[in-house]
Amino acid sequence: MSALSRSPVALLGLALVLAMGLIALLAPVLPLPSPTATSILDTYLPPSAEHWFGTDALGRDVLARTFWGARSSLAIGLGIVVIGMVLGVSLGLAAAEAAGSLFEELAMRLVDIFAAIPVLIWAIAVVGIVGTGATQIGPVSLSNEAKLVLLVGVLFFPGIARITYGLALAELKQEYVDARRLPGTGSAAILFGDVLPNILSPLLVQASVLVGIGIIIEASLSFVGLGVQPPMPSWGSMLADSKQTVFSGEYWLSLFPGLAIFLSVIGFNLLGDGLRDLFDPRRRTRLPKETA
Amino acid sequence: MDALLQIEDLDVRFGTFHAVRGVSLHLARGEKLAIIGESGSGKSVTALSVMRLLDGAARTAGRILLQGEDVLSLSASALRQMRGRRVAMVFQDPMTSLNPVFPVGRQIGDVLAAHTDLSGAARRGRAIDLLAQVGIREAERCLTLYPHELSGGMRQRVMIALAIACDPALLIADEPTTALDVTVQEQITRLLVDLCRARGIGLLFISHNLDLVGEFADRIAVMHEGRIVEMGEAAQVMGAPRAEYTRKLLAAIPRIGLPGEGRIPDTPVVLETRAVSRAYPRARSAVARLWDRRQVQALRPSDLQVHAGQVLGIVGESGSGKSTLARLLIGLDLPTSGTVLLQGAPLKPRDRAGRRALSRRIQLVFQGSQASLNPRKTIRRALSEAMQALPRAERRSPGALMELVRLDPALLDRYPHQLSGGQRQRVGIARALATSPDILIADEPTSALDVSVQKEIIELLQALQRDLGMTLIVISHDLGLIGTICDRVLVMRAGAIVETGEARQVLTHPATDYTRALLASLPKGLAGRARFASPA
Amino acid sequence: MLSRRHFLATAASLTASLAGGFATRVDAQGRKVLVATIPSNPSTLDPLNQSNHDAMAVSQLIYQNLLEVDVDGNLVPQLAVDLPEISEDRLTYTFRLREGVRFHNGAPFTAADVKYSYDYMLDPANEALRRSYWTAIERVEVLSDYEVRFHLSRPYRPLLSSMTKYMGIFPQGSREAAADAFQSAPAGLGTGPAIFSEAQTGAYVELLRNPDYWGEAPDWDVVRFEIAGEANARLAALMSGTADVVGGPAARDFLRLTAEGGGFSGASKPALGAAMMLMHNCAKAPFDDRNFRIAVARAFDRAAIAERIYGGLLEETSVLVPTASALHSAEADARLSMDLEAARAALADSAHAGNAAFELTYPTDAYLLDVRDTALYIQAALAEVGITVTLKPLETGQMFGDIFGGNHQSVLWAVVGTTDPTFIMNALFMPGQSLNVGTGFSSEALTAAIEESFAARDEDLAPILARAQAILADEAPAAFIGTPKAFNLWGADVTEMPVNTGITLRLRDVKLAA
Amino acid sequence: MPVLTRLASALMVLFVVSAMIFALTRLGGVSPARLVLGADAPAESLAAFEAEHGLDRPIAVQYLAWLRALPAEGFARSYVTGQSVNQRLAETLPLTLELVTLAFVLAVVGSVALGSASAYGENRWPDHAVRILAMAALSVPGFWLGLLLMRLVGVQLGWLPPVGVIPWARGVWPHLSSLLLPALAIAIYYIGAMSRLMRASLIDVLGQDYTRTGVALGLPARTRYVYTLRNALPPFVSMAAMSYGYMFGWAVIVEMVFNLPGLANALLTAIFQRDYPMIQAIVLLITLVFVLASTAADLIQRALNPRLAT
Repeated sequence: MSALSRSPVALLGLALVLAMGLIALLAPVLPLPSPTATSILDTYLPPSAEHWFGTDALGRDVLARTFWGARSSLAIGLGIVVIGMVLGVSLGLAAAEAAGSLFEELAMRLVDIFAAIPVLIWAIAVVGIVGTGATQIGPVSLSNEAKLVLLVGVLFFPGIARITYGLALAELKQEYVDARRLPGTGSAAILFGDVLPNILSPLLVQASVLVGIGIIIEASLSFVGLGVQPPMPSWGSMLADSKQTVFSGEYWLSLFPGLAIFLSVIGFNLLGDGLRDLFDPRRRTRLPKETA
Repeated sequence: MDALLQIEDLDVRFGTFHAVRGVSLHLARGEKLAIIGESGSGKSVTALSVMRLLDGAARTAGRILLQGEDVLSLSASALRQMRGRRVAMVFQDPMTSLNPVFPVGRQIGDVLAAHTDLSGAARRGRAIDLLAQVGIREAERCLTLYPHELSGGMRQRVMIALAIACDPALLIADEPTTALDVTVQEQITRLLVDLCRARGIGLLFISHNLDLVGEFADRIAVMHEGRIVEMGEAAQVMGAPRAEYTRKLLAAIPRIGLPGEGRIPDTPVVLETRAVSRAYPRARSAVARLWDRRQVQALRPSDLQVHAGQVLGIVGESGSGKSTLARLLIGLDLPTSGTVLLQGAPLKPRDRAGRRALSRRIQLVFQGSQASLNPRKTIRRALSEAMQALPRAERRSPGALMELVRLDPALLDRYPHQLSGGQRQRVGIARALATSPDILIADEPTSALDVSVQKEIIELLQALQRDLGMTLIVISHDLGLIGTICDRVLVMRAGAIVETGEARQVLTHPATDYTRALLASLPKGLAGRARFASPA
Repeated sequence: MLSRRHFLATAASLTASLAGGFATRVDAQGRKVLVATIPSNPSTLDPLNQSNHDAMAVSQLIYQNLLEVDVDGNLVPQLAVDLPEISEDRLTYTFRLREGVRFHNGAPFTAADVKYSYDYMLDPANEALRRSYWTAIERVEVLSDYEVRFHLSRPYRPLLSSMTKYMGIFPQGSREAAADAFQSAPAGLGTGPAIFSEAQTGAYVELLRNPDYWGEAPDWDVVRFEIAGEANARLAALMSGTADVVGGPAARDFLRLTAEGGGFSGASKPALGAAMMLMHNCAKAPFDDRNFRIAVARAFDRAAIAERIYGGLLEETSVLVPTASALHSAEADARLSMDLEAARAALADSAHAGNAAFELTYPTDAYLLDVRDTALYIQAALAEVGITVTLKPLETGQMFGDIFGGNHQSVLWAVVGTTDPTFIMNALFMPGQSLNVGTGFSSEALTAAIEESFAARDEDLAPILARAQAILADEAPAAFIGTPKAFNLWGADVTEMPVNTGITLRLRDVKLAA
Repeated sequence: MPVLTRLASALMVLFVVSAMIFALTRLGGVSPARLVLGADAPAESLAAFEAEHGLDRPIAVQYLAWLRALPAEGFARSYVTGQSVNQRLAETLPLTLELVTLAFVLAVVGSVALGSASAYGENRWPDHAVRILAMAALSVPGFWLGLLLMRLVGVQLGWLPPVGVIPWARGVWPHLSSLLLPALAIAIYYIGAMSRLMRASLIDVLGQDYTRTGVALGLPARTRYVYTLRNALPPFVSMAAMSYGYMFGWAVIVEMVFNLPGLANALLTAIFQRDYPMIQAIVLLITLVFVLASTAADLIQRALNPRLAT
């Protein structure tokens, strides 16, 4: 954390991310009106002291919906990346450790296959086919949001697996890994105890950027009605709601959720950028360059 | 004075780091000046400032006169005219210095196009000439090759061809042979010296190797911490050094002594290999191996014996299979055929118990670069992890291990990057000693270290071997090092053992041409000057 | 060098002149083009199978019927010369047909074509979507080339009003000759003012003026229906001048643009025979429970929907018959007015008190009206009384699939019928009628009332319908919300556009600026 | 050989994707027979329909039959509209290809220009400006920007047609201009992402030893730019090609917003119509484009990198 203070970019990113996270966490505690309660007589009120962000077509408080929307939007963005990281890191590490084996080959071909599936199209198609309602898989009932997280998370894993694999492969060639193997330390202990901590920084950079993409994917799917389902607000579905005001001037309906997406995605991107600058050793030892 | 290059009071700072402090030197037309120094001494920065190749972050003061013109005040276009035309440079790593995506011919052609009016065909002809001059036999074919298709020595020859393409008056060579094998190192040095002599080019040669420059340099400047501590005729600097630092450097050079006047006692064999070989499949992926069954023979069937309590040196150039052999001996890798016997019993490194038992018998000391210690773990942690193979009762305190390698136990809670190279290597040795092994294998234990530190590490290893009565196997490309400390020597080439015997015997009366060539190409300091007296 | 200001000015005028080139008023061949954007793609252009009034706007320019409804809602002749002669027992209807009318393929229009078309539609094998509305017809008799008589098996008052929209006369033998053409490329098959030219699914349908049209020639040479599912896209097309007429504009946009002026005009008119409702599937839980239906019907505020969401372009009613109609029963209506207490009580009495939840389907593309906001409002309103609503937006065609398959629980949509006051009631609640599978509801009393109405004269209708409305209030088989008005919105190039009470765009009579 | 293995794995991808999508369409939701026959179709006719289309057979058998028919007959008929899926694809694919290609061109040209300006002005104002722009471009949802552009440029300023597509027949510029706003809405993210990559890649190459060699040899600036760009290109090419595939995904939303009757819009319609054969065909087609793009990227990479070429 102290390293972060050296990068104003990362700090700004972190501040934005934390602010958004705080909003998401505190939404239920803050003295906000219910995000789903309609007040049909108070539709399309512009921002005022009573409704800071105005109200929407059904008289719902846009501030409350933006804050509550942070919960679904961020949770989905983070959820996607968590799934992708867990799968990608495990497979990437295992494949690197098994370099040269049939397992490595199979694992990396699997990665190739999943990497060749266009995320958004696939997500749209699958949600479209299985429907936006809850899907029953055996004893588990998956909400549409959970389906989305699983689906997009699975499609995020190949990228993470490839990065992990490449980094781990290089790391496993380091002498200290051999030194660990000498006293008979097991593969898992080496992979998770030595290799992973050393390659975590670039992975975190990647994860941070992916969260941003995840948020945009959520927004896109919700925008076409295949994401977060009403009445639960999400930034994407709020933008979808605001479509009907594009030409009529109730700017607050699209401004606030749009800004929320923008700020949180830029937050994660800045955080990723800042972390990259901090972690990238090439940034520290600069090669001589032309002065002219 | 007919000064080609005159540096006056050069001062270079990078932020708070004062890299070069008031360096003054001059170089006459056709003269060969060598700058010697360890890493961080400021020698490369000095060289780069002559070409004004330093990063924008560098703040430079002083004067650099090239043929009377102040380089530091040249305009951008004048600077471009100067570079490559009047002064050129050969860099350390020929692999990274050549543009990887264009064939050699195009790269030479572009340099010629930049500084001459030659037509395309004329440029091509000149490029073939140049390649022939730097000793490339199939010059015409070489034009179409990419850098990665050339060997290290060939690449450096191409780099030299690029540098001399437009007949510069001054050639700066920044550690031009450091990345090369000894035998190639000699050829490249000779090529540079001969070319400069033949064309009257002034040569500024940057190196860390005193013995190497002692063979050909007219004058030598010794740099230390940004200053020139001594400068003079080669014979004087090498023969009668005035500066304390120069003396220290000279003393640190490992020279083949004639170890052990008496006979080496016959002790029992503790470790041996029987027809051990190692081959790797050419195809990397498991699927490709289904049809591509070709193999790369990293180690041909080899027999070797290691005698208890003795020091065995394994010497060879890169790709000779010496590291493969080391990994087989310690069980990090399994042989394709043959067996490794530890006191007559085959090595069982696969299961955890076998691995643990083995680690109490044999240990490995790594190169000692940054990578030999996990950067995220403290020294204490690294040492205690190494003792995992031991029952709890037998584990030693990390502090005791530190004292064994003469390190301050206060360093235990530091991270590897907070240690110097020499300290890190001591930690590496301590880690290997943690399980009190009978046999210690040191794989290139000094190659990542500065000359002055190398000596300390070698002495430490020698002392430990003697005091603890260990068997020591030292693997190195450096014949000097092997010759200094080993009882027996094993010479490897292209995956095979070509010669083996008592050190004195092998180093004084080599039985094979290869060993002879290796010995011959060792830089010999002033003693080698005769070789460079006239063109080969 | 250009100054910045100069550059910007040049760029602006350049792009503006280029943008002028986008306007569609007159095309390269000098033809007057009328562009209308409609919300959904006609899934078929077959006049017998029109499930969607957007498609009807297209097919009614191609095909014609014996009768039509004028802009004021009166029955007037179309391919007939005058209104039919009806026998005393109201079982035979005799039409005199217009002479000199030709189909687009050049064949003359005669009574044989009328008989052919009706016979084809009545044959169950041909699976005409609305065959059930016509089952009263026993046979069609050709009296002469220009005289045709319909024989009915029972008195059926809605017959004539149905003839205005759910049928189309096509030439004898055309079904056998060009079975597929009716679906997507009906060239040469109608008698109407426009001839099918070309179409691309999901993109557009283009029709050309029929040069041999028997009636008053339309003011345009080409009519292009651009399909735009997004209300925004339709509006943007209108506002940028690429479209002249917008079908199904959002109520707010309609009100705003007509109020602001700015070259846009529009008009609205009470629609006859239309209803917006939650159409429950009473054959399935939870709507098999009357109390549950009552709870739903009383849990939301119809006036709020009518005023706040539709800005008055919807007239509230909870009993199907429009408030404005003389046949409206205010007493029945009051029994389903919003009352949260009553709704909670009804819910508590229902079998689904513990887990009150259902799936509400609604069309994603604005079909007649954009119902999305209403759906969201109802979701929130029902949540107040403890009923969880899951929204299920579907494309209109798909929504019909659900309805006709009986797969839905409840559908929020607007249904449009004919000018006959019992038409929708019949379609929804009469066993065997097209939408009955969608409501899954019928009662002997209601069936009796409807059948009685078929035989009744107009002046005797009021007490019968009062009875029917009482049943609707009592059983609440559908939660009626209101009667939508017909409203059209058009741009400056349109000088005259009559609003059709039947809700479809009536482009035949549109007049364009010179 | 690498080319062959690459193509083999591309085929593998298509096989797996088609199998997955096939399974999904068959496992979930309503029977296609019900969707087609709808209304009050009796059980016998449902069964007859299923028998006719082979829907009563095991999924694997259906899949193989579908696969076998693919090369000869292409895709089947849509259950919903009864229209030939082939014909529908032929109608809609060209527009989407145009749109995505236009977006791609915008993204490549924009990002090479911006990335180069940024890298060569590292840590000076052009760099800061480009980095801020690129970061903003990465963070704004394209469809939202599309709506704003539609309102501002299309309706308020009237510079470009806000919605719909103007056919080629009415001129090249009117046609392209009608695709410009949606293309920009798609491209904006990639202009951000690719210019960042271009910058990073150029800066990396600028820091390499061989770049210093070029300077040390006094090569002119233009030659050095060629050297640098050529070395910086491989990662950029790879990202650009992948982006081409990804852009089809964003096209779904952008085509909807701008009312373009393209392939992506057809997918959305097909989804809301549960038109399984259509969904299947479109997803497969887009995956095909995606796989082709990444295969092309791989091959170009090989061509660009002499170390991989041999």
